Amino acid sequence: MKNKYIDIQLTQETLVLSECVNFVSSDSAGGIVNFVGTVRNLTKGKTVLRLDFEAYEPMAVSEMQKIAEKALEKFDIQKIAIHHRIGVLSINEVPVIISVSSSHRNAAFEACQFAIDTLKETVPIWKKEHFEDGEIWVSANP
Amino acid sequence: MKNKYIDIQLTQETLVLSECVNFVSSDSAGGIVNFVGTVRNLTKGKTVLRLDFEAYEPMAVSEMQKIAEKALEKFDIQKIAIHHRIGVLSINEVPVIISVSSSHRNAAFEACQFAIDTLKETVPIWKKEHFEDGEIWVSANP
Amino acid sequence: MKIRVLCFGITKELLGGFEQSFELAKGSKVIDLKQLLLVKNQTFEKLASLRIAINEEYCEDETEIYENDEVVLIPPVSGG
Amino acid sequence: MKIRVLCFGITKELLGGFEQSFELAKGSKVIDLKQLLLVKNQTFEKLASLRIAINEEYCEDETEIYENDEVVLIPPVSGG
Repeated sequence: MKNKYIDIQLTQETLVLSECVNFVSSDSAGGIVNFVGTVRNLTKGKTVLRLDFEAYEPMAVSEMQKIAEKALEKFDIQKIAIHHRIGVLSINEVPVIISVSSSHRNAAFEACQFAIDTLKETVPIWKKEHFEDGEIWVSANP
Repeated sequence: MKNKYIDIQLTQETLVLSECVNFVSSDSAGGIVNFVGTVRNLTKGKTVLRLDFEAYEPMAVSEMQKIAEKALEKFDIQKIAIHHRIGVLSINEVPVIISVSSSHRNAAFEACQFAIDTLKETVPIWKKEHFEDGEIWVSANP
Repeated sequence: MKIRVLCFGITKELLGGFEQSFELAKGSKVIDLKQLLLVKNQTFEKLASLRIAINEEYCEDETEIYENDEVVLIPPVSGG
Repeated sequence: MKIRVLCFGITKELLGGFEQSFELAKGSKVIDLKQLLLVKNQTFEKLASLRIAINEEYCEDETEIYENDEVVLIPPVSGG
């Protein structure tokens, strides 16, 4: 989903930070804040070999779209890009990138943090961690 | 100035976001927050043609280093890169990039915002805006 | 009525497959589906949370389910 | 004593050049230098701020200046 102010992508491809930055940058922006998620190599001391990300795709896209619209409504920002990857990822690969531009930087910081916090609560995407001795759906059990 | 946790650069060359991100990223980081400054095309409604950035170079580097050290002390972050450009910049070019990695994202957001806020107060770098009808040292007069 | 339920994440494993078909009384609500799930597999009780989406929107326990709805089980999400 | 003063940003224009040499009494402090600057050009009063760095560190008004110090005028910074 893409309009002049919002770029949402849910993809199997490697995410590209410069694509997000280029989308949000503009002559009248004073700053861009980016959040780049990375895949940690340890969970509770156990080595993570790789991860699977699974999504309920149409709803994941529409929930990301809602987050972007809410961010534009709530904060004085110019543009926002939210790209999320699905499929198999290795350690240090990037599952998510969020970029936000604004004329005054505080709004971009706030909106970027709001977007990643909300994404982690509402977007139907699930991460399965694979260890040497098994696998686990992250956060499923209390 | 560069050690395992801090990368400070003051340069005439184009800043490269992926360099900052690569420096701070690590297998144990859960997220990276980047601030990318951009040159706005308008100041109080007047078109900015280009900007000059001038620095008191040795002190600018040591003040950036202090900010990085303070950020590592104050927030639970892993690595920080602060790159600042000097010389002549056109609209939409990037004068500053700050990247911060951490295992938990809130620390990276806070540290990145702290770093850019402090940089704008303490680092001896001056920006001159050039308009069609003149030029001005930014912030010099109240 | 028969309703079709899609299962993501851990719920797919708890029910043994992505797509399920359940028999519910006409007029059933989300809360009734949740109770049926517990009958199918008690481990549902141990999930940190379970939300239900109908036609791509999160629903309340009191939302009524209709025959052709796309009903989806949303265990705790972990994107990002 | 003679002290060498480096001028950045707008201060270079207020004093007509990057490198200045001023005569100050031995034992002079940063505040004395600031007063001398006002004599040289009243516009210094109109700056939003003026900090002095000695040997690459910000100084207080009461810091004493020595003959071989690198003294630098820091008008309001605008990096970033």
